[in-house]
Amino acid sequence: MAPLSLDLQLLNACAALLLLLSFSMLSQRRIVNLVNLLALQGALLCAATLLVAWRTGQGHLYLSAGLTFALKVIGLPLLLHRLIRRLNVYWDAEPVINTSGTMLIGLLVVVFSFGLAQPISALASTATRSTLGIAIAVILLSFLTMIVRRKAMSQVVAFLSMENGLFFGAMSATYGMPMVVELGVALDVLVAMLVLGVFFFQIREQFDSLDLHHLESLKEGE
Amino acid sequence: MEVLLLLGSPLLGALTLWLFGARRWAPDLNVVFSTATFAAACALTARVIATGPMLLAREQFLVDPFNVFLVTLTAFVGLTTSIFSRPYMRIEAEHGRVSAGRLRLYHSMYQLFTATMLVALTTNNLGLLWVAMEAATLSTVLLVTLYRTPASLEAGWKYFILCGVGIAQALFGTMLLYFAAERVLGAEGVTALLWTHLNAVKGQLEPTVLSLAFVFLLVGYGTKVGLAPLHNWLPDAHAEGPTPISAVLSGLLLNVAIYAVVRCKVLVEGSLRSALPSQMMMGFGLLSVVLAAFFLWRQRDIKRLFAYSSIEHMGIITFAFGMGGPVANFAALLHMTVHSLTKSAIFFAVGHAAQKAGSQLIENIRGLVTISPTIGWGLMLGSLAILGLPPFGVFASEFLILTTAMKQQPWATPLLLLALGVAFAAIFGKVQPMVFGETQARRLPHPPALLPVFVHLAIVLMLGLYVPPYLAGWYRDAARLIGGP
Amino acid sequence: MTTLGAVTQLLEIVCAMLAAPAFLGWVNQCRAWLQNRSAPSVLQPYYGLRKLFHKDVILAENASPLFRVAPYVVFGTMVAAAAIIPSMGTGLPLSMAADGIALVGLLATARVFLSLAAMDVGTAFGTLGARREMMVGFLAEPALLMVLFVAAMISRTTSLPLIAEGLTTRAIALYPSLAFTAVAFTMVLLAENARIPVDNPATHLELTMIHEAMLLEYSGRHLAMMEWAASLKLFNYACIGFALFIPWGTGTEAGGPEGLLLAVPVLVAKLAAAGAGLALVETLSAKLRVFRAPEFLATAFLLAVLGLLVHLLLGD
Amino acid sequence: MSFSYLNACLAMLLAWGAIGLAGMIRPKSLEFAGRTLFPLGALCGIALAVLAVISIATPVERDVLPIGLPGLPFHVRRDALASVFLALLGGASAGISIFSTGYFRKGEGALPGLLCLEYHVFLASMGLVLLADDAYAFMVAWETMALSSYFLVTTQHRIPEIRSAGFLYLLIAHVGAIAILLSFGVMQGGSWQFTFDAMRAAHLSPGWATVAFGLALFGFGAKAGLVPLHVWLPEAHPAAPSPVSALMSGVMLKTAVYGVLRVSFDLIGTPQWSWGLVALGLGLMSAFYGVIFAAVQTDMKRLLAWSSIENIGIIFTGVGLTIVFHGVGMGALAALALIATLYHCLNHAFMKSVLFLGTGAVLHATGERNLGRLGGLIHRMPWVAWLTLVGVLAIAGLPPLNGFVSEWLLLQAFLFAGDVPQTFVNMLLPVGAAVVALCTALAGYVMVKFFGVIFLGQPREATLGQAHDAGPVERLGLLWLALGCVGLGLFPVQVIEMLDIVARELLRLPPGHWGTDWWLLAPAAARHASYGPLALFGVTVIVVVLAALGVRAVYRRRVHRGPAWDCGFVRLDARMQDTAEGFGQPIRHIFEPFFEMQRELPTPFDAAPRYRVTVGDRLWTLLYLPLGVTVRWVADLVARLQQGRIATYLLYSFVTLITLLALVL
Repeated sequence: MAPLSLDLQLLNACAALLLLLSFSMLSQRRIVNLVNLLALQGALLCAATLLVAWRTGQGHLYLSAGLTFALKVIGLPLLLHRLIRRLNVYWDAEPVINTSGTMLIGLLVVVFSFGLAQPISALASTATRSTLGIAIAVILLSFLTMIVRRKAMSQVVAFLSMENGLFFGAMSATYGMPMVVELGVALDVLVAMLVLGVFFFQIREQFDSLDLHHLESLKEGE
Repeated sequence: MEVLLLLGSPLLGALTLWLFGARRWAPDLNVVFSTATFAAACALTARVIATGPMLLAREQFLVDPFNVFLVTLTAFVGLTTSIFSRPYMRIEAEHGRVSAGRLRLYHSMYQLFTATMLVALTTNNLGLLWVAMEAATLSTVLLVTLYRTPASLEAGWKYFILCGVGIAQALFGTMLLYFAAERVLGAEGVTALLWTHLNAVKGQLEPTVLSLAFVFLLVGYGTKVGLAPLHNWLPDAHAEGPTPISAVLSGLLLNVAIYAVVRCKVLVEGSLRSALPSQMMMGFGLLSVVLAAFFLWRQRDIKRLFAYSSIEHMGIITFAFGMGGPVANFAALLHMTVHSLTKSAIFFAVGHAAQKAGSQLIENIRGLVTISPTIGWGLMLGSLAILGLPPFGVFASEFLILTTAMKQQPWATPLLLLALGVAFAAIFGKVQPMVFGETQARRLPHPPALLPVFVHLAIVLMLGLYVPPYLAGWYRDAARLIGGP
Repeated sequence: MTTLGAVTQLLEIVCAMLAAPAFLGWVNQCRAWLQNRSAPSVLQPYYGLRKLFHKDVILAENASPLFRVAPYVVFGTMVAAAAIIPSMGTGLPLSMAADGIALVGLLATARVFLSLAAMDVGTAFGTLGARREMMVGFLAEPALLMVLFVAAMISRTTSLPLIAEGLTTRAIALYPSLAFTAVAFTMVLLAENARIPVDNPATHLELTMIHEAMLLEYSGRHLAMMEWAASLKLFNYACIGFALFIPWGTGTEAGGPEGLLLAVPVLVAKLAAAGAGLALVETLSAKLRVFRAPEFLATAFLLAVLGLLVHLLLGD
Repeated sequence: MSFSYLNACLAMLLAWGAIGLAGMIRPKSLEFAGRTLFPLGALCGIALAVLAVISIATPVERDVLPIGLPGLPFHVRRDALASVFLALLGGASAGISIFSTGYFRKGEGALPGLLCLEYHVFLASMGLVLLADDAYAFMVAWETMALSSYFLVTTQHRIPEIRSAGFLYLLIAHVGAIAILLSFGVMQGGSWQFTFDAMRAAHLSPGWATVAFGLALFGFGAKAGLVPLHVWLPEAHPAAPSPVSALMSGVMLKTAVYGVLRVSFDLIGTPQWSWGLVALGLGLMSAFYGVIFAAVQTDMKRLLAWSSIENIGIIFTGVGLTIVFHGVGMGALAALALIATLYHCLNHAFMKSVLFLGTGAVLHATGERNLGRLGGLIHRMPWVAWLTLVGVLAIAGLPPLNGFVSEWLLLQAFLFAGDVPQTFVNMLLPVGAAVVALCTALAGYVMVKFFGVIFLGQPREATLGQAHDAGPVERLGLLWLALGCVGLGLFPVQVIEMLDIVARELLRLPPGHWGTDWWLLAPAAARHASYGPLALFGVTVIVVVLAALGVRAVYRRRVHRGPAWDCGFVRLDARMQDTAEGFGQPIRHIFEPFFEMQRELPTPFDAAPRYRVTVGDRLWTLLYLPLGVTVRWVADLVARLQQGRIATYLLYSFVTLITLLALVL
């Protein structure tokens, strides 16, 4: 088969890097690094969006790329960094499952999500369809990250990377959602972050730590 | 026009109350805005009765039999709740549990929450639906943590994270839907997320994609419906927030979520032509009913108790929608209506009871009927209604659901029988000593204003014995719309 | 109803009332002979009744009207019972009004009133007697009923005269079921009439007595009525036995007046034999502990049911 | 609206409802609610009874009410079966309402107005149960009946026992109701086809028909207190105020019988004879179990409650017999059994009401319900005593009262069952007859204990001296019911000719002839069996009167009063009489395996010797406790799912997602 055009190669590279980042997030325990990784992810997402925009020449994608940049590369990471400094939570505790185990599970998840993406991308008309599997993988991996993390902060970072994965998926499957939706989603993400900010301080002033094991008192079973 | 008013009034209210929410007359303002909203809803209803379903604002908004009564219901319960919360929150403030600043937050968020729910109900755009659902979550998170107690913070956190993750799945599902739709409705995706258009072409949508999409949507919105095993946030959130919020969460938000699920189910079923979605919903429904019934057994906190009962009823509704068919759908819609009315009424009564006893623990609440007959009887009748005893409306829907289940899914009936029996024993066994029996507490000097409770119960009672023809008509049309085997 | 029927009816009632004490006397006489005692005259019971009638009545302070009514009710029911048992003739108009089941009901009524009266005064003995009487009763009654059922099934009717007629008119056949029930009936008869082995009419030893304990508070004419009723009960039971098992010789509608005349000596003969037999049984058997009485009666009940099953199995 | 008996009956029910609501106008006023409204209710009852009796012979009437669900308005229908039970409802409730007029006092739990509301709603809902002609109307009425009676039971809700009794009652009632609902679900004709007509039209496969019958038997059995679903009954009936107990035992239990008859003969239409055996077996079990437990009770209302279980057992025996005969196509016998059943329903309604009201009067006079502290009340309250005696003799099944008639009919039905095709059934039935006979005899025992210990003997407590007889109104109520017992006993032919119409209608049979004469009852033919209570009673009375007069005429000896003979033991006192426990001792001794007894026996050297024995229900520990334990166990297990760790919750949704995805792939 003919070699892929340059932009597509770049796009796939981005996708691959995204996946890599998710894995590193899965293993990373230093929260500051987590945030940086998130920012990087955002940047990659932005780049991918730009590529697609340039390739397909859809105006609104530029806009969404801009949004992504403003929000996920600049806005949120800065916010998070400030939070980290204010609340000085730098390290996450030992994850629930040890890193190698998590990695193994992550691998299985990736396989699964590729399999999942197969029928869909078979139908997709977009040039970027092959990356859909990666998008799903990113989503599920960040899901996994949320499960294994013990600090509120790192859970949030994982949550945001899940959002990234969603965006990437949307982009690669359908060149993004309708504008109104994109805007709405972006707004929601922003608000979510603000709410989170409030949250952290509330939690902090209650438990003077962001450790999740404080948040396990409401339960049924002993 | 009506829709504009309908959505505008709460948004405006949110804004105004954000500015003046701390004033002494803020609660009354809250009531005023809710009244306006309700009036708009009534006007809308009247219009629909007159002219039938309609599409507005370049098809972005849709009012059809399926959502019109839900809109009215939402506006109505929103109104009664605001009326109830007026004295309630005042007393809370007097007890020093909430500061003025938080009251401001409370009032404006309350209006915002109403707005988001109304948007979610009326929008024709599945993407917008998602946005509204997420917004509803965000606007209530801070309400759940209003008291800033450790428990409430924990509840809020779980609510935020679990629902956030869930809703993210829903977004992906929506995306897949869009993906499938785009291939049919053309690349220029203006109409591709409009439900009406999708419904028109649902036959041609790609089955495999839709089935995947449905899984994501079901898990996503199902988390907000509180289907087991995705329900874990629900009891915490409902129990720890201020009671008016518990009332609207249980009474309204769950309805909206299930509304979203059903909207999606219609499309998916149309494209799949297989029983898969129905079976999934029935499975989730049964699981929720049974698990909730057993969870009920061990509750010590009264609001948690009724939160679990909400899970149980959501399970019943989901199961009914899963069964499908004219009778089951009809029953499910009726059940949505009566459940939200009854459950909010119960929470009103519970709120006063707990406020009086100064505790939410069941063993601290005793002999209500002696302390204050209105609270006592309100709680007793409400619980009996929610337990499905006639002549209350809940019985009507459960009657239809059970008989239909016996005909269509007999295998499920033993489980339902078991669950309903256990739930009855659990709830009634806990409510009876709270209402009846001896108590040390002396009689309330002034009877609390529980008008909303009895208004709700009266309506539920009426629905058990007489359903207004146009309401029945909507139910029927909606049932036909939802379809099923 | 025919005049003959009316005549038979009256004749029977009168005879029963008059003959009952004599029968009791005869049983006692036989017993005395068997136990080598100098026997009282057959007429002894009559002397007893006469004496009692001539005595004043002493009522306990807290005896209620029920206590005073009871003797007459018991007596009345016994007479009514006698009126529907075909002792001499089967053409009894009254027997239309009450079949075998009703007869059992009548006897139960008598028992209930007797026990209530015994509880009325509220002495230890009275209640004790009442309790034991009811204990005996609740096992004896169904047993008797079952006995009747077998006979009823054989001749497809529950009316005693018709049963008797049925048996007489058919060719004589052996009914194994009847054998079972005959034994059961005898046991019931012993128990119901306060005879050894269940009760001992001759003693007032509180550990054992049942019937006498109930009568302790009675005196004068009330006691007389009770005693008389008791003898009537024995007589009735005997006649039930005859009707069910050896009805031959009783006058039927077909038989006409002469048959009725013939029936009298036959009945006397039967009674004599039965009395002797009864005395023999009583002499040979030992008194049971009261707690054993239920087992004794349960056996009777079982036998009766067994008879029923045997009948169903073998048919007639 | 043109007159029809149906509308008239509905009007009566409506009137009951209105009376109830009127009570809430002045809820605190006893004068208004108690003394004014209850007599009105009684009038409605009488009117209803009269209407029902007249309408029995009239053709079936239907109507549709403007309320209900959209596709399913309330259908109502009056046929002979409904009429008979309406007559029962009206007749019995009339007496009870009259009694209640004088009964309810100030400061007894709930407000008089509230009581009035609940009471009349209870009556009305029972009426609606009998008239309902679609599943929804039936269920609404059915559950309303349960609910209102629950509130009546918990009138004195301050007493924990009463609360738990009420809870148990409503729980079992509700579960039963769901079962009934499901059985309707099986019988329904299709979507929205919930009318009884649709069910009659629908054809069920034998398997489904059996399921429907099983569910119905479970549901109605739970309401009727059929063993082993009886546990609520001995708790709830004593807990309620006596008129309510009377209503529940006398009338409410019969609605369950009505339900079973309606479902098995009318809706399903073709009962299979094997079902009959089940009903028969359960019936006999209940009868026996009930009567032996009644014999050992020490609380007078509890005793009556257990005796209700016995009578329900006998009634269900009749039902089972009917089904068997009908199933094997022995029409005449089926009719006989059915009539015996219905007759016993009527009888029990009247006699049990008399007894419960009697205990109510005693309770008010003495404030005591423990048999061990009563006695000798016949002197203090002769009216109550003698009227209760009627009920006692009736329920003990003694001629010439009504209890005997139904027993007689039932035994006749058993007796002529000789030629059922199925041999082993053939062998089984006589044993059934034996059990019935035993139970009736035991009932006699129980009733002697009941009456003797309460009314006869010496008062066991000094306080009983102040006991006063019931007021005139209460006497009137008792009298009404007692007369009912006598009437039903003396005029069986007339009653049976009415019941025969039901049998004809329900079993689709040609009319049978039941009496050769207006006074002589002869079910099959006079040659087989006949019973003329009037004549029998007449003769007995004549003999008694003659004997009494004769004796008095001949021997005019005086009557002295003297102390009871003390056998030389001077200190003879009331405590030496048999207690209730003592009187029950033989039964405990004989049927020991059935009871769960804790005995507390003194040693010979006890300073203060103390004898106590408590009798427990074995089925409770064998069935219900394990059930509760299991549920709690499962609940604990389920609770483990919710450990409070958010990671776990996320894991749940993750796993759910993955599983479902894998499922659809």
